[in-house]
Amino acid sequence: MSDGNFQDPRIRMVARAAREIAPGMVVNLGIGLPTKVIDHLSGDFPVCLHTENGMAGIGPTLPYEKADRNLIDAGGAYVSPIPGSSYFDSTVSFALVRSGRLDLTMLGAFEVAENGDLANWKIPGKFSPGAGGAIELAQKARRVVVLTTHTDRKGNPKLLRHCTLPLTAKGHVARIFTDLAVVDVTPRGFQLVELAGGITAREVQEATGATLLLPTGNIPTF
Amino acid sequence: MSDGNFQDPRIRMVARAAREIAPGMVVNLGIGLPTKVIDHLSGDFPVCLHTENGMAGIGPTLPYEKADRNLIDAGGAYVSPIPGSSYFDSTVSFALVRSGRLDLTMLGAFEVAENGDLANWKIPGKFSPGAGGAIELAQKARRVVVLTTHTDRKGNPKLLRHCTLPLTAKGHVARIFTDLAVVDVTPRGFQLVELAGGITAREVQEATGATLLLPTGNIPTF
Amino acid sequence: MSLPDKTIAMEEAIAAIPDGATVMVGGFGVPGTPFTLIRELVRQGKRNLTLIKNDANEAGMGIDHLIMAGQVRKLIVTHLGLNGNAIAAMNEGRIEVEFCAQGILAERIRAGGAGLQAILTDIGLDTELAAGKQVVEMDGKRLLVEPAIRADVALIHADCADPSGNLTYLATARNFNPPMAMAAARVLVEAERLVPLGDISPDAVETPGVFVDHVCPLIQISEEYGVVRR
Amino acid sequence: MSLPDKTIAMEEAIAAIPDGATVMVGGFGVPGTPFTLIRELVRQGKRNLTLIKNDANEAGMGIDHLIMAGQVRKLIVTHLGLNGNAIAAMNEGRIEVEFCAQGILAERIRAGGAGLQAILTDIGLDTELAAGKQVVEMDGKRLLVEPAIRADVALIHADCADPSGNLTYLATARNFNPPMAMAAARVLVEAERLVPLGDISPDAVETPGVFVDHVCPLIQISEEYGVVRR
Repeated sequence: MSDGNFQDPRIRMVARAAREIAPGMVVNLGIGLPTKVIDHLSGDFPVCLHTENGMAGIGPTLPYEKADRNLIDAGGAYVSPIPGSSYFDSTVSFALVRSGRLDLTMLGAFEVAENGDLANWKIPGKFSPGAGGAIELAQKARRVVVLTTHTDRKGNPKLLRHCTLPLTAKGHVARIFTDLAVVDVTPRGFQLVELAGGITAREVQEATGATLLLPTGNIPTF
Repeated sequence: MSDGNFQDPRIRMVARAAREIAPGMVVNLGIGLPTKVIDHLSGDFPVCLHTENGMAGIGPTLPYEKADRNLIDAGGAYVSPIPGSSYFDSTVSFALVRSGRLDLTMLGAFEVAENGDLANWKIPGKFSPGAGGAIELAQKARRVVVLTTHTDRKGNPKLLRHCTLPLTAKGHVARIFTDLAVVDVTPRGFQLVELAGGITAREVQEATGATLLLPTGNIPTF
Repeated sequence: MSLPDKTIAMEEAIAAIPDGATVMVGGFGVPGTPFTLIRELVRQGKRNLTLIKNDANEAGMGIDHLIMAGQVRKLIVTHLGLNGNAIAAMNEGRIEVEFCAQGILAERIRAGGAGLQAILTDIGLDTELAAGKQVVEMDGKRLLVEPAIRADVALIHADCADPSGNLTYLATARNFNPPMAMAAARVLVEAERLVPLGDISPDAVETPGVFVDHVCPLIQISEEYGVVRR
Repeated sequence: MSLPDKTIAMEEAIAAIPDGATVMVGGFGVPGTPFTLIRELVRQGKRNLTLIKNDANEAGMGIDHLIMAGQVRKLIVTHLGLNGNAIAAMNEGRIEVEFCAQGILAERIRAGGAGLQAILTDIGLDTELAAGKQVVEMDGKRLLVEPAIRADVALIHADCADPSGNLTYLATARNFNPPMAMAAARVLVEAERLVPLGDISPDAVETPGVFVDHVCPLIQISEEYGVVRR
């Protein structure tokens, strides 16, 4: 994206994450930032969006005036059906997740470790509302990617050598999209894959709590 | 039944078994003799008949000319729906059985023991077609009754001290309807409850492979 | 062969629930929550309840009324992040909370309804949700034993019911209702519409009436069922 | 957001099944049996198959063709009493047969489709069906471990399909089809009717298309699907 440098960094990272969705995939977008990925998919993009409260084939989000009181996604947004949508109960919804029919899930994170561990549901003593469906999504989607700011509000890194918070799932994160970079989890640790426009590899390393492996040659930007 | 003595003994026992069904019950009638119980229920009798291939609320059996090719009972008879019938898959059908929603099942038997053991699915070396749904019906219906001739074709007793054939379920039979008698399974063994018209307690005892407890006073006939 | 009429007045249906009962409550967010049955449970002041539900609704809605009235001893849920009252009640020790992974809660309830004793799963291994749970080895793999759950009562919201208890649901209001409608000793349904026996096609039935004990037709749909403007 | 077209020629769908595959086959008696998919499997001569099915159909029908053609190595069924050919093949050691209680076979398949590893049940305890099975103690009770089953392929018969694989079934033709349609690496559906995307209401879908890989519309309904006059 040539004008990437001039966009809001968060919008840019969400737009980049949207390009991770290949045609024909079945995808679950986690509550929060990942849900915004939907705004970057064209109306006829061939994707089956799943929401764990019981729907496959999510269509556009609706304003309150047009909302169907019985039709929400797991985050509470009012959504719409598309031709071929189906509704099902919670057992079927997670059967789909656990049995490997979910090609991709995008989740938020408090912490991601260089071995793919994810913590995104509990901060002991401060925040423990329960994990909802996050544990099954993080453990069983065929591909788990994370969408998060590179550091927390205080500037502390969220990409770490080891997670310090209670885990959501162990070793399943494959890729991380942040406002600074795209980072892969590899057997040797974090691998820098792409840079946000205007950001240097050095800046990403400084904001990361583990060693970043750098690619040989040019680093693509987004 | 005043004219009981003059009826075919098999029809009489089936008619007697039919009176075991109380209004409002959910009932599964096993393949074979038990299925014939349906002929002795009035068209508007309040009962929900279940068949394990996926239906609750069975209506009358249909002749071939009127049959729906997609609607059979577990024995392969073409049946019909009634107002309020429902169809479901095999997991739901046995959920109903195992979770205690089946008030009564009537099953055939090769052997029944005085402790309530039932053998009705396998004669080693001669007949081993698999148990189908019999194990779950015999183990989980709230009340299990057996409908069988008192002796086999060679005149050997089918009501025994111990079963000799592989068990269908252990200790669940509560009552047995035969062409000679109604017999209860009690903690002290077989208890004679009713006699077929024209049959004496002594004749029933002679046809039974275990001691029969006799009631004090008159023995009702059917 | 004919099927029973299970319609009943809501007051009577709820009156049969004893204090201390374990109660499953359908719903995920607003859709599928049996708000009217919950209101009657509040009105009758049943106490010391254990509630099993996906979530704790939001402040001022659904089971929050029961929590705020002090009628709840324990909650078994998957998350309660949208209800600050519930979080406060948990943090202050006024209610006990047990968390369960969402799909595993659904499966444990389904297992209860299906007459199974437990499921074996790898979900939650290596997380603190596995703490204290029985582990079984199968084919060299460690698996968690997740016991079936049954309740004394299930409160179900359906779109449509017939008098024999056959039910249909709408859109994402289905969620936990069908498994819960199989997993309780007494299954109480509030239905937005009651139709004559035979009006629901046997193929269209989502919960067979065999599993249902009581059907309470809703006289009006309160604003709690409406679209939430956040 | 739009959904894929999964329609395919039956010849091509069956051609992808390798010799030695494990194949789930829907149906209970005639209703719900995918006779046409089975016929194509016979025609293509796939060998050494393990079939998972409620029953073995009757002589001259359905999977009996596969058994008689020597294409079946093993059968996992609940009973095969209506097929003398299958009983003879079993007694003569031409096929291996594994029997399972009917509802437990359904649950093991469903567990496979639900991504669970096993169920714990008391069904079959104290019978010879328990022989050789892993036993687990839970709350002082002995329970059998019944492992989940998955297959390489599931052959499904539906009444109606849309191109994305959403399915509906009719009457007792549903039986084992919905759980099997979730439990295989490749799910192949023959459908009596193919309708345009959007023609099946999202509430009426019985098997969501997400679980389905290929849809083969039936060009004709052969006499095998008809009423059997015994």
